[in-house]
Amino acid sequence: MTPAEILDWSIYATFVMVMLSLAIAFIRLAKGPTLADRVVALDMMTILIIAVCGVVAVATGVFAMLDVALVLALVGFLATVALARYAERRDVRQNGDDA
Amino acid sequence: MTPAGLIPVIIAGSLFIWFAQMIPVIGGGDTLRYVWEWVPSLGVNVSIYIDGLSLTFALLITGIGALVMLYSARYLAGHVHQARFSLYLTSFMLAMIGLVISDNLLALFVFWELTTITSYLLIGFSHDTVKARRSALQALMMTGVGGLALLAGIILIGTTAGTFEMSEINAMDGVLKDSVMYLPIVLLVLAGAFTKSAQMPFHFWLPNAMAAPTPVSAYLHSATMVKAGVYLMARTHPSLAGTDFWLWTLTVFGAITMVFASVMALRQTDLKLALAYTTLMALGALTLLLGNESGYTITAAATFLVVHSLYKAALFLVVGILDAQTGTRDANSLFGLARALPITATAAAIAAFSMAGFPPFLGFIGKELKYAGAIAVASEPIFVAGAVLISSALMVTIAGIVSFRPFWSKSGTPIPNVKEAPWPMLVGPVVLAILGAFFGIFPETLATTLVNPTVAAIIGNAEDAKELQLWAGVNLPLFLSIATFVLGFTLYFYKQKLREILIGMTTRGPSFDNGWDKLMAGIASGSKALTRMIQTGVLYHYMVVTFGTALVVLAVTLWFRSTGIPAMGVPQVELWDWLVFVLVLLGAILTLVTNSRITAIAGLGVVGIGMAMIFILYSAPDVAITQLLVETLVVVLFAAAALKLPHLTPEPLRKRWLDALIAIGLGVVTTVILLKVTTGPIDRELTTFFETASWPEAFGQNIVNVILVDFRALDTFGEIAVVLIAAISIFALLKAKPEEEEQ
Amino acid sequence: MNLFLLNLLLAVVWAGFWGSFTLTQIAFGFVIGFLTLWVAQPLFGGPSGYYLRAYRIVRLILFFIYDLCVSSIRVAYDVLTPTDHSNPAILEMPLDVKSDIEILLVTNLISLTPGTLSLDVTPDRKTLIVHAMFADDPQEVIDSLKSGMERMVKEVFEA
Amino acid sequence: MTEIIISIFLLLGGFFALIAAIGILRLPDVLMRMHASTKAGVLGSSLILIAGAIFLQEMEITARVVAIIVFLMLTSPIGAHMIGRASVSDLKKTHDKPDNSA
Amino acid sequence: MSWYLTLPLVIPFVASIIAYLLRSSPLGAWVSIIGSGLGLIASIALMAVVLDAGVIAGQMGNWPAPFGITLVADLLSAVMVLITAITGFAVAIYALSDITERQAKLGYHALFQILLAGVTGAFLTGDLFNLYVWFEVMLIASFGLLILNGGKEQIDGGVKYVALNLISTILFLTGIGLLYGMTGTLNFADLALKVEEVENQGLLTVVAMMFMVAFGVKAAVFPLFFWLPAAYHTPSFAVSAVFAGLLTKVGVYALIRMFTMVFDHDIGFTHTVLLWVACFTMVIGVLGAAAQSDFRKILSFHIISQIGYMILGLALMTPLALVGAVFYLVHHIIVKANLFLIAGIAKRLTGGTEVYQIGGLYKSAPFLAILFLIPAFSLAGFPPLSGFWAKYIIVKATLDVEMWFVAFIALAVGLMTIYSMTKIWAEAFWKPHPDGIEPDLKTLPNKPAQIIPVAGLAILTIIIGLNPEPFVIFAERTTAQLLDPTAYITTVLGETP
Amino acid sequence: MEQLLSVLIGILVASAVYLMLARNLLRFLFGLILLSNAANLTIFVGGRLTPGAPPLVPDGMDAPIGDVANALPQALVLTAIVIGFGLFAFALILAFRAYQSLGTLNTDEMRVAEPKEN
Amino acid sequence: MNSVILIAGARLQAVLLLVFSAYMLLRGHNAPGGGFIGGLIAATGFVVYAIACGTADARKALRFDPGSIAGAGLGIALFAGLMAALWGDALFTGQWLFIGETEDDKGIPLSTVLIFDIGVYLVVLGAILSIAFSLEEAV
Ligand code: NA
Ligand code: NA
Repeated sequence: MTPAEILDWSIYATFVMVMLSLAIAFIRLAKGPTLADRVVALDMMTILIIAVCGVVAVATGVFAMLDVALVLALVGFLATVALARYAERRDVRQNGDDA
Repeated sequence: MTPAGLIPVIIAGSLFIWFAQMIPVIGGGDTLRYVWEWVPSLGVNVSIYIDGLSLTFALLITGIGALVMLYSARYLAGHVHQARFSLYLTSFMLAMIGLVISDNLLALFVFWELTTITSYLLIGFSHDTVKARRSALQALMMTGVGGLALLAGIILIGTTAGTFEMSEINAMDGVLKDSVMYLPIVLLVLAGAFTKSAQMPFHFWLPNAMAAPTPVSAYLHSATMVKAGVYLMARTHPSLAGTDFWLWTLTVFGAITMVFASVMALRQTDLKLALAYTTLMALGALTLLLGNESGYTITAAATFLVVHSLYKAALFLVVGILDAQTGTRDANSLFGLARALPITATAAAIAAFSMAGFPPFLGFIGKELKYAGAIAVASEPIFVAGAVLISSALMVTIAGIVSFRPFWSKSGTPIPNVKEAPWPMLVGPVVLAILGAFFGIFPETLATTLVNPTVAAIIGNAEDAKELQLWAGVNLPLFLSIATFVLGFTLYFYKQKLREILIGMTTRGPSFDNGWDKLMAGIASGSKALTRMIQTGVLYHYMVVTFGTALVVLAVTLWFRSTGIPAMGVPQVELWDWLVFVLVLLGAILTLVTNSRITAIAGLGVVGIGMAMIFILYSAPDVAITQLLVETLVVVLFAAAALKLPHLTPEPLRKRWLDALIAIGLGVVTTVILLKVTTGPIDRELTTFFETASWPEAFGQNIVNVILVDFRALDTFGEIAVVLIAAISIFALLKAKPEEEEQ
Repeated sequence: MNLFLLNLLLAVVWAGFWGSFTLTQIAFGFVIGFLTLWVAQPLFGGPSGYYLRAYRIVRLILFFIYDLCVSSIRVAYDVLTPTDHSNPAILEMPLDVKSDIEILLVTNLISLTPGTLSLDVTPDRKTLIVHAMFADDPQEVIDSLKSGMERMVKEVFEA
Repeated sequence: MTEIIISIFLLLGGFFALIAAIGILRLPDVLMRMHASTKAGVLGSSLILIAGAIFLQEMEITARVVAIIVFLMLTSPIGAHMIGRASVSDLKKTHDKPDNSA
Repeated sequence: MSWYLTLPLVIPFVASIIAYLLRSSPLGAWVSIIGSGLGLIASIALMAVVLDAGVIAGQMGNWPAPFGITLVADLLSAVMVLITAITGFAVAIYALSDITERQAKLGYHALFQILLAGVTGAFLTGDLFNLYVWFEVMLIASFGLLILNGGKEQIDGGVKYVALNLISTILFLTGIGLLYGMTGTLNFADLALKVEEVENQGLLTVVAMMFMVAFGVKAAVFPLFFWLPAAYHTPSFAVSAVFAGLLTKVGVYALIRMFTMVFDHDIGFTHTVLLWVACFTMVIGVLGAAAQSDFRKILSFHIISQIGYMILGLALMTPLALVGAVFYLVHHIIVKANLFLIAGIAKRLTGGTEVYQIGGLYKSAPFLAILFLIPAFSLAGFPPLSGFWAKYIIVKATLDVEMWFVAFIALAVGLMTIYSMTKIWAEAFWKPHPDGIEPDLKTLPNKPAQIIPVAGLAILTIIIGLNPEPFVIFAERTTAQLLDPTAYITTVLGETP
Repeated sequence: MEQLLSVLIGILVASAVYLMLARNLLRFLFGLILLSNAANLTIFVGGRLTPGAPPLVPDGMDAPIGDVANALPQALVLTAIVIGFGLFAFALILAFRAYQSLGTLNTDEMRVAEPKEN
Repeated sequence: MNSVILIAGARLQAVLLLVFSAYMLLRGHNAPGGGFIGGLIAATGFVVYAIACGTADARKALRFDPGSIAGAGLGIALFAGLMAALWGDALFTGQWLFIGETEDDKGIPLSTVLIFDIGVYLVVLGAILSIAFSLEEAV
């Protein structure tokens, strides 16, 4: 194998691994069981998308994809925070009088 | 007398004089025509056409109008709404004049409808009572039905003849009669005429219209408006009459109406109602006569038209006086008032003689002519003459009931302290009654001035007009006249018994008036039921129908208009395409099946991530970034709002096969359409322009951004407006709470 | 911080020499400038905390990267082997650092390094709640955290 | 030669990403799972991004990659902390109660 | 030339921004009135230019069509813009009396002006996607206006309104995606040419039907009208007046535009569907109205019914029928907006809109009675008011193509319209108020603000009714342009299409 | 890929419609998001797909080299996403207020504007 | 949210996001980014801050009412479009000024298009914050 072929193969393999990870994370997302589990899974998926951007950048040489990754790195956690906060507040509320 | 009362009198009087000075010209056989263009592109003109027919009507309208208005000026003096009354009555009169002098059928229709509206307002004048409101609506709807039919008829006439000018159409020999549209035209025109002129079975609104003040009854619902239908039949006579269809339709409807109305008149104890039915009878008679083309019948029609207007208006006004002076119109409570009301009684007697057809009054001549006309009816003279005989005999009876009994009968005690009406109310009946007597003695005056020109207008030839004469010699009409009186007097003496029999019969049989109520109730409940079925108030139903419509429409169109399976080459699908596909699919399924809000939101997040990946893979970084940012914000908003929202209840065990069917159907349809669309080529002209112009002309390397802020900046501007308004609206939504919610 | 600004200025001047204000040139200029300043130390009044701090930052980064790798391998091992070696526990670690930025750094670094995960800081900012994967001896875990990450962060921010 | 280095970084990154994913699937509770996602997940993504930086070999790209990694390391633990707080309060009550099927 | 097209669009935007920034001050209402006044002037100027030139086009951003966005006004666009401005001006004045301080603070005037801008934009744009954008501007502004009172009724009506309109919006968007996928262009004029090159004409019909459904919801045709009666009776009267006058007409306009200019390849199918739709819309709408007893609900269902007439004009696709549709559009906007405004006055005087529970307006408020009778009888198609000519032309067009049954329906629906209008009249005006109230116009707060717009619109009805000739000629010219869009296309794309 | 995405869009539409018909406003909102995504994707696919070549003009060039992705649908989708966000946000808050005000998210029970008649 | 870690992180994050948003806005014409994306990112920054420190603090940090920012943004965007009138061009015709233009370098571009994009940025920022803040306050 030439180095270029190795690279092609690696890109492919990495992509498959990352996508597989996404699928596995999705299983956790679907299974739960707690809200926190789902949030962790979603957070994980966000990070994995950043990885996808990296792979695509290597595969295509288009570095515009890194801009996507940058944005995601900055704001991805906002969803996590919002959902986590929801989980926390929801517990407070559930102890309250209205469900 | 207030200005509100006097001004209409002056208007009507002036117009009468203006029309009267045309008598020599028109009587001489000329016609007048003035044309002003109104809506030339639709062929609508304001064209005035005055011939004998128009002039006769115009004189009746303005002459009787002036007298009735004088009468009402006193009758309604002091009424809070006298001004409105005068306004409506004057408007009506002007509309009615417009109707009879318009040559353009569409202009005629405009005035036709205006008389309907003013009549509606006048019947409902005593709007505080349910009865007045109901009667007004009934009249409006019944004449409205006819009006719409007439409109269709007029349109067909216009299309067939190429013009709406009736004088031109009448001059075109047989243009309507020979066309394939003849039958629909006649049907539609007669629908208009019969409803307006209250022919059986469209008659029932007219007695109810008596809810209007008596001057209105005298004027609109006896002398003028109801004769608009007659006018229409006379006006279109040259173009439409002369066929068996015309003959038989008019004869049968007219005869039935005539007999039915005169019998019903006998049944009434309310004098006004009795008169109303006699009006119906007269309208039937006029219709019957207009079915023919012979000189006798048309002369009879023209004469009877005038006769009836004179005596009937007089009698209505008399009843109004009785009502005003005694407080009742009940035939059973009015006796022997001749001493207290000498002038009224005299006028009533003269008018009644005319109505009953005694010589030497005009009514006699009218009746003789009717018989002559009836005998002249070519095919079934006996049937027609019989009908005329029965109804004329009943007129004798009714005349006795209305004018003899209240004044001269000694079978009961007169109501005390009754005073003669003031002079403005007396002028009308007196003048009208005297005119009836005058024309009876000098029939030639009437013949030359009005009747002959009218006949000429209707059958095109004044030579065919028959002479009006009190003594036409011993002939069949004379014998029939004598038979009429004998029968009439007999019936008068058995009136009470007859009335009881009639009441017994009519209460058992079906009543048109009750039918009306049932119809109205049916419309109300039917439309309610239908609306409740369609506009259920349940969003689910609305959405099922909306989505279902989209599905059916698209599927049917696909099936009938774009058959065939899209020609797909070997799809070029990479592994990551499948992975993205599966990811989005899983996200969608998760959202679909979960009962947990957050899981659903997470599922949507996965779909969003998958979408972003599609955009990343297929070279849309800007879109991918936007998608991710928006997705994040959606999650944030959802997470915040969900705190105050209830849990998702697990899907109830309700069978949702219909929803599933619609959903899957729409999915399949969308896929098929999209597959078909993408197999075709795409025109990249626009994109090529953007690619080549982006940097050299718009100084930007990011073509998407250049499109957004330069090539299609207006879109973007609208879009940020949407975002801003969304913010304003949401702010309002959150802050605008009514007091009850703010606690 | 004055030296830092001076260093930046040198980087810009460097880029100006080359006539190209690209990121590469500025970064290169910054390194050259740092070296120049370090060499020319005496000119600016003897040794300065600037260089020490730079050294400590680099040390912290290296230490952190090493730790991240180790911890990830540890996780990998844990995940891939069927047996469960862990003995998780929630621990309370007293905090010495005060400022926001220091607390943030400490908690983040602790989260990214082996076996520990910052869960919360008490509202009085004095205690850090840590989830430890292998807490056979809780005190040992806390001590190692304090002497490792926290100390290094503190040193970076010392004057 | 660069190709080989890039490949190594890529494959390592992919490996750690996979580890993180398996971790959040296999580890017994939510706190343990977070260990996997914060550490291995961040490392995996970072390695792949570094591969991208080496591949594209531009200062601008490298700077961006560094920025992404720093941001990731800044935000990821904060997210973990938030989830941790929530789950601790969750754990204090009932373990493994379905989140809101109540 | 392009600024004639731009100003009617820009002015309401400027007014909206200023009104929004001044939302806490009482000046907002006056900004709205002045803005609407200026907008009216601009619209009149546009109309004057278009009357002279036939079609004018402006390339936004100076990018030539079909690459940039073209604003274009043919006679149809110009008259719709003008009538929008007239209605907007009337309602802006009316708002002085109808809009509370709180509603103003929440941004009523800004929302209202943006609504006008959206409607105007929809009429002026020559670009399909841009039409979508203006639809959205209009839609979201209408959302805001609808719920501005925040009561239970508004929220409930709002839910249904929003849900169904969003479905339409997404259908529209999907349709754009598909049509773009087939033709590669978005400019109406360019589309008109490019659709002829599409190989799969059958598929084009399918996409056309997608647009028909999407616009059908907007136009509130059968069986897609549910959102309208669910919501139109809930907001402030000024709001429901402008909704009633304008919103559905944008849907009708879009149908006319697309189904004369772009989708005229399969008239036998598409326009037959429209014909059925028209008949059912007329009938169901009028029966729905017969079932109602609330002033505004009756009027709401009548909107549907009257939309049926307009669709009928489009479905027949003959010159005269289109003249009728255009005439109907203009007439109906004026009349329906007016009736809703009157409903507001009636409510203020009698305390309700449920006609069986109010009354007495005829006796003590005769001026209002006249003001009601004019638009009501115009709506019912009585001559010599504008509605008569509209109805006449449509019926004549139907009879001309010998569709007897359709003509019968059109006439029968006219009769039922009379029925509903007289129901309002008999109950709210003639009948004495059940609670003995004697409503008096003198007690009306801020009376001129309510009477002037109502009277103004009534006068318009009468003017059109008494002097329909110029309007008919105008509609004929408009129709000629619709049936032969050559002038439109060459003006937009330049001399060599 | 166009074919695969066409199928995917169909699936999204089907899921969305099913959710929107669920008589629950929250599920309606979920469906709405899915349906918006489907519509956006339709535009994107309608403009055809080009992998690995964003519509950017490289430095020093006047136009992109070779075939790049179709920029116009991207701009349209971007606009549609933002508009969709505005509409969705309104719908979400409306649902929120509907629950506050009417006490239910079940659309069958929302009968204030059009009350049941007996 | 009484989390010390989040508050500390959020401040930093908010600043980073704001700077980043300005960067995305300014380079948008030539690389992925632009007014929308910039505005969305900036809004995210303030939302993070609001979640951590509460909306009252976030409003204070923003200084202006978000609704008014959005309104002004729409005004600026419209103004940018209307400026074309000064040159007699149609609405939204871009007007460019290149500072320091040379033969092969266009220099620093100033344009109405950029002003337009700034308007877009402000509208997106203001509108999203208005929505997020008022929702936060309502819950
Ligand atoms: Na994390
Ligand atoms: Na065409």
